[in-house]
Amino acid sequence: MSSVTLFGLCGAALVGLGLFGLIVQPGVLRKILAFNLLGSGVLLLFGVIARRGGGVVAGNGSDPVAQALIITALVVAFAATVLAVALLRRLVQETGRDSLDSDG
Amino acid sequence: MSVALAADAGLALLILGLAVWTSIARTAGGAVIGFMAYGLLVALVWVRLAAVDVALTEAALGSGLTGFVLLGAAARLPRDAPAARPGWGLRLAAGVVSAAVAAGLAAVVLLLPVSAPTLAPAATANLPALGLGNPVTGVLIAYRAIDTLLESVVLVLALIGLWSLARDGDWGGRPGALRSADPSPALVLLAQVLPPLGILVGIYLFWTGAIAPGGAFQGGTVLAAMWVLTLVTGLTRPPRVGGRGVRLLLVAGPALFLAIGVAGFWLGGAFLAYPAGYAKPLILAIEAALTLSIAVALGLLLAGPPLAQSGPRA
Amino acid sequence: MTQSSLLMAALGTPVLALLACLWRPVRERMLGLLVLAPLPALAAAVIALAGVGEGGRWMLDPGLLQIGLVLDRPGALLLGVAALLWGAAGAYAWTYLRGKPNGRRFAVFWLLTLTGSLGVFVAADLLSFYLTFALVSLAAWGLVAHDGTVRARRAGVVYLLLAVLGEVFLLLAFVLLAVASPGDSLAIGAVVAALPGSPWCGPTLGLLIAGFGLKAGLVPLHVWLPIAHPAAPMPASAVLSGVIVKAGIIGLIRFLPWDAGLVDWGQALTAIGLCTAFYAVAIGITQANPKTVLAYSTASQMGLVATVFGLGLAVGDGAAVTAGTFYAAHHLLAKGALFLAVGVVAATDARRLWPVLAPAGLLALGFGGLPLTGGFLAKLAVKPVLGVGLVGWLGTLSAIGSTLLMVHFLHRVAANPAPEAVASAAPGLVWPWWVMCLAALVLPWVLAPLGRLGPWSDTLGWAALWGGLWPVLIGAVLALGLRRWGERLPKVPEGDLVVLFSNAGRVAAALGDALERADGWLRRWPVAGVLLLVLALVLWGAMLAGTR
Amino acid sequence: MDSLATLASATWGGPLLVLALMLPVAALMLAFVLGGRHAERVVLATLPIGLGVAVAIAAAIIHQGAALHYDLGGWAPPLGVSLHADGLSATLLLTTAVVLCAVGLYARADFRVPPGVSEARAPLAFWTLLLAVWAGLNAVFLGQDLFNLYVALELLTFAAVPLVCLSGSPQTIAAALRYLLFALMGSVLYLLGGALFYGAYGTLDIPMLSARLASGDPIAPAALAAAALMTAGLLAKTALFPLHLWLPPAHAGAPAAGSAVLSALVVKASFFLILRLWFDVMPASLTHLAAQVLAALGAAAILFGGVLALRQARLKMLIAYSTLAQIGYLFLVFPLVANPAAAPILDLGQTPGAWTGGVLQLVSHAFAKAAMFMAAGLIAGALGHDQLRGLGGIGRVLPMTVFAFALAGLSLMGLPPSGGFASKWLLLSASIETGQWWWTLVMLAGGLLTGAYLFRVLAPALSTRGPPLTLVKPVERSRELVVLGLALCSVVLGLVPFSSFGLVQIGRLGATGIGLP
Repeated sequence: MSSVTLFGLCGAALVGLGLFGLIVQPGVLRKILAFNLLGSGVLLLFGVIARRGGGVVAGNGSDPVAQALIITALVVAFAATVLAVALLRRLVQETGRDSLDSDG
Repeated sequence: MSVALAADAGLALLILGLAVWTSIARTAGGAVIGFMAYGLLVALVWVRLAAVDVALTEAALGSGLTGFVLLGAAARLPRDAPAARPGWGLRLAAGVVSAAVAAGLAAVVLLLPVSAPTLAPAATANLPALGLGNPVTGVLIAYRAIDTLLESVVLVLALIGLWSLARDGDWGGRPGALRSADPSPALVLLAQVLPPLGILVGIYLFWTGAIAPGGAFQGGTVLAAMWVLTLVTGLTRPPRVGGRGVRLLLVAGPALFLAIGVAGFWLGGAFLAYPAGYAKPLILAIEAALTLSIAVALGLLLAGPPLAQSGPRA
Repeated sequence: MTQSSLLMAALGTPVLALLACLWRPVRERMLGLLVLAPLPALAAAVIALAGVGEGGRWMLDPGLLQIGLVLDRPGALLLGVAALLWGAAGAYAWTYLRGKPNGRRFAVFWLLTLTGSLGVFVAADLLSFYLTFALVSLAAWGLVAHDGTVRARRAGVVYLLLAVLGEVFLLLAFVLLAVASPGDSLAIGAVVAALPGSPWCGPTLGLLIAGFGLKAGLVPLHVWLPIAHPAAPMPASAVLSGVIVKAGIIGLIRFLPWDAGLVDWGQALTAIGLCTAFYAVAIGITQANPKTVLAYSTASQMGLVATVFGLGLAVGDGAAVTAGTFYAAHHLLAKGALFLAVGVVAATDARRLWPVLAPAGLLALGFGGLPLTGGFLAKLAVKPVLGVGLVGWLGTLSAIGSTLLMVHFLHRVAANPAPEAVASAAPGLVWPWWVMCLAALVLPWVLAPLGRLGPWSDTLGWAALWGGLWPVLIGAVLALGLRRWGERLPKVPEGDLVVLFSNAGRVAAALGDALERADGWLRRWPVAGVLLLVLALVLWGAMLAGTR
Repeated sequence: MDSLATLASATWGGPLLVLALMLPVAALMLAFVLGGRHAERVVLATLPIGLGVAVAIAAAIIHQGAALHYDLGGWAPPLGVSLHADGLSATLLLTTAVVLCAVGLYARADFRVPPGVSEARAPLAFWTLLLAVWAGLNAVFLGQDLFNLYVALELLTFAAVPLVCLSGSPQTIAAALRYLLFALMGSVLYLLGGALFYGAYGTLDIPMLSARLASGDPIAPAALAAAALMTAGLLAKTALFPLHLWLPPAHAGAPAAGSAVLSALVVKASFFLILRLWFDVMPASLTHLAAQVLAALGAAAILFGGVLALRQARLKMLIAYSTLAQIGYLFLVFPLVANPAAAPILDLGQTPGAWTGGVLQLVSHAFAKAAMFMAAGLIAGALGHDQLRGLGGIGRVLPMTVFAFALAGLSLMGLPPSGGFASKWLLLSASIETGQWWWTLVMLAGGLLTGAYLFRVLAPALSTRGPPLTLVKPVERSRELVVLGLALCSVVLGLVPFSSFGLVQIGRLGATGIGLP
């Protein structure tokens, strides 16, 4: 097994962990954290794909197209996190609670 | 097993461990700290995957700024008992389906085609015509310029969304989330010393982006971090949201990008095309404007919605 | 003016009147103008029936889909008498509703219903027919529920529920027809011609009979008639019972494949028709409200028409259509007139009833086949189709039943005069009633050639007259018995079978509660999250399974 | 000067696509910078231009009988990103422009900067977000690259979420947060799918991907995973039952103009991508089972949404659940288009009526639902509430609004003559033709439920009993006219003969390749 595959499996595990957290964590902040774990798992998978593609030609490179897409996705994820956190802070301000379902 | 592979395996395990810690930490603050450490390790993985551009972005944006935002939120969560977790049946079901998805993905990773398809050669081959040395920048600013253009608009939009969460009476005020009542002297010192250095680093990252890892996003993020540092310590004040100047700064990047893109209709033969020979200076101009706009947008995103002058609330 | 443009005007006039209602001054006066709206249709029908030319034809796209309007003999006959009743009832409505609240709303619903009602008789293609049928069905809700009382609103709900159910049957039937038809043409004739060869012939026929039977009041889908007719204002009842049920009849005429000789379906329709004819009489004689009695009578009469159609369908005999149409046309006139009479009686004091009751009695006994009335001719027209076998005897039996029911009606209507000591109906109520009464008595004689009746010598021969008279006499004797012992009959609520569904509401509410709880559960975050992943895995598996 | 591009291609009329994409983006920046009262002016000046561009695109497509295409920056895929507009895209661009024009005119009264201040929060946010929604929608309808579409979807989400909580009440904040988080979960799954596609085939361009999928034998496991994950993610954003947790509170909580945009247009964007994915990217992989699963969920949505709509106490909640039900009809398209029995029709070079029916449902629902939400907004504004219990006699006070609501309802129910009827007729015919009669029962039952919940609104609205209503605020006639116009649009669609809907079939990538593998 190569390092690249290893990180790919790591990415898959992070996706699973992130999904699980996003579903079962009751607090919104924990959900946002889980979303970020999930996102980084997905991007890691993308990175593995980029590394495999880059390795084919340059020997020790990474596919620049995929890298550019990952950077763009990172920025999107950041914007999403900021928006979610802002909504959460407003929700806490207004209602004093930090969860979506009253029953979890 | 080679040493490198063993080290990578250790890195992967550490990352997974931190991810689990982030999920189960008892306090929200602890979880966020765990997440920031996790982000730095992921940046390390990006270096191992030969994606330095991504590593820079991950460290600055994915770990740094995201962690900062989450810490701010964690400090304001209600202290009383958190909401009930879902019942064990649901947790079990969630665990099973999440594990199934992860297992499926793992299988897919193992079954990826042996000869990986790639666009790397094509991306590299066209770089000289653009006068660029960094293919990632080439993708971001030329081949897939539309993504970057829309991306920079997304940041502006996220800011509008954030500002729209203000209270009606607070409109026209200054963003207030960063104002801290009495910053520690150490932090103030840091805020006085670090920014000049940070600004240099930011500009360098943007400038070197043309030929080496770096670029508008990375440079902008560092600049934003410096600005935020001075905002937290009260050395500078955030601008009023109603001001036209700050809005011009925010849209300068995308607007210039769009303008040059439109000019491309006549000068380059297509929308977002660069005329031969003038590609490099135009790209640098766009990158400069984008760096500035991204820095302002990220800084303001961290600074939160506007508050009225009467004083901070909550 | 060509016939085609007259045909356009027939439908265009009520539509224009509706549009004019957007303008306030017109809206205020529209109730008084209702009488005029069906006149172009009447003219178009008269010209077509007079045999000048081939009837009208107006096509939106003659080439491809064949969408448009067409006026043929059965359509013209029903269109003409329908337009007459709409006109008379419109005039009646002006007096009846003047000064009462919500007259404008009534006028709007009236015009909508009128447009649809006239349209079904001339629609040439599936889409136009469905459109006009839906219009007459749904807009009539506004007439049924007009009074706004608890009873009227309940009647409105029951009416609408069944009307929409009928629409659903028909929509499915029409889609089946269109799909089974080889060409692009949606002309009714073309798609019906392809019906016997359709792979879905059975379901299509079943849905057609259910949908149109519901509108025509065939058992067991007749329940809306005795609920809706009494609840509506008097002129609306007249058109409901007179014209609107005929939308079902014209539907059967247009959509059943008459040449195919579908024995099973013919027999089924005959059986349904006979059941309706007798069942409605049996329930009708237990009713006290004269309008309810009339509603049951309508169901019974339409049952007989369905019987005639069924017999024709079984043997592939188009003559049944002619006979049935003629019968239905007479019923339209006479039943409309009788509903108007109920209103006139209700406004007249007890001592001056006879000038109303006597002609009403003639019309009523006409349904039993009283010689020399229009009904006598109608019975004669269907007699050859019914034949002399079992069905023929059952037909005679139904004439006896009709007489019994109608005498009961006369008894009930006479028991409900105006409460005041001295009262007389306004002229605006009386003259439309007289017009309709005369039309019901005279027009069948004028139109008799369309009913393919034999030579006048046969029609007016002693045998024919006696054949018409004796069932009426027996019915009258039975009616005396009913009057004497009627108290002992069980009291059946209006709409009889509807009581079976009286707790449907509770069941539906319980179901709704359960679904609402399910919704609450599904909308919990963890549940939805798990379902999202389950869905991803299911799709993944479905594709894996497909590619293996 | 020479262009760097050598391989680039663009059809005549291609620059129109750039214009359609960039007009709202430029307007967004302009409105944001000018701010204050200018934001509204910028929007109202831009919308008619955008409508004109959409008309021009549709005209160009009809004129050429082929799809429009533009390689951005002169870089041809797979390295570059291109824009593409087939008949379906053009139809949706046009629908979007019409609905947004109406929403813009309607919203003026609700989002006016109050006198005395130079700028206020809600107006600036609304007008800029409206432009952002427009930009996102156009980017989705024109996108040809799966990652570009991801950015477009996120643009749309970030524009739609703040619209939900513009009023700032705690309920709407919670609704917006729920919407955002669930949509993000969907986006991430979509992104994951994109990454896997790239890993398997090295391109994100839809036609290239489609060609490589068709030639590559067998299909890569990653591609199957990608399609499943992307579809699931998009379903979450479309709020197909049972993933509708966010829709009712979000659509009911937004201001009326926002609800109209969200319900009429925003959920359609992700549905459009599901169509693209299944019919353009991998038509051969839409197995019978997968199509039936999607349609079964659609059927469940129709019935479940209908019953729940029937039980709501508030008008806007009723309309929101109605959206849930109407989305279900869209998913019946999958088994009806991709069915073995339909294959012979396709061989003749025609697309089955189900395709046209599905698109017609999408468009007529967009008009009707926007009209309904805006009518509900007028009613709520006039009465100060939108409880169904208190609507008795509203028909006398606001006859035109109630009439518009009823017209829109006519189309939703599928009564003739309306776009809804034409679409249901086509879908019913297709389900009979393909031998899948069970979907007809669902559609008809759905029509009954629609009729029932509309009756619950209209019957009391037309009644005259009870105390006379007092209006807290007068209703401008011009706004009523806007709503009526939109409702008429959904009705008029049904008067256009079926043969005129050829536009929606022009340039479909998979038009000849649909069938079972």
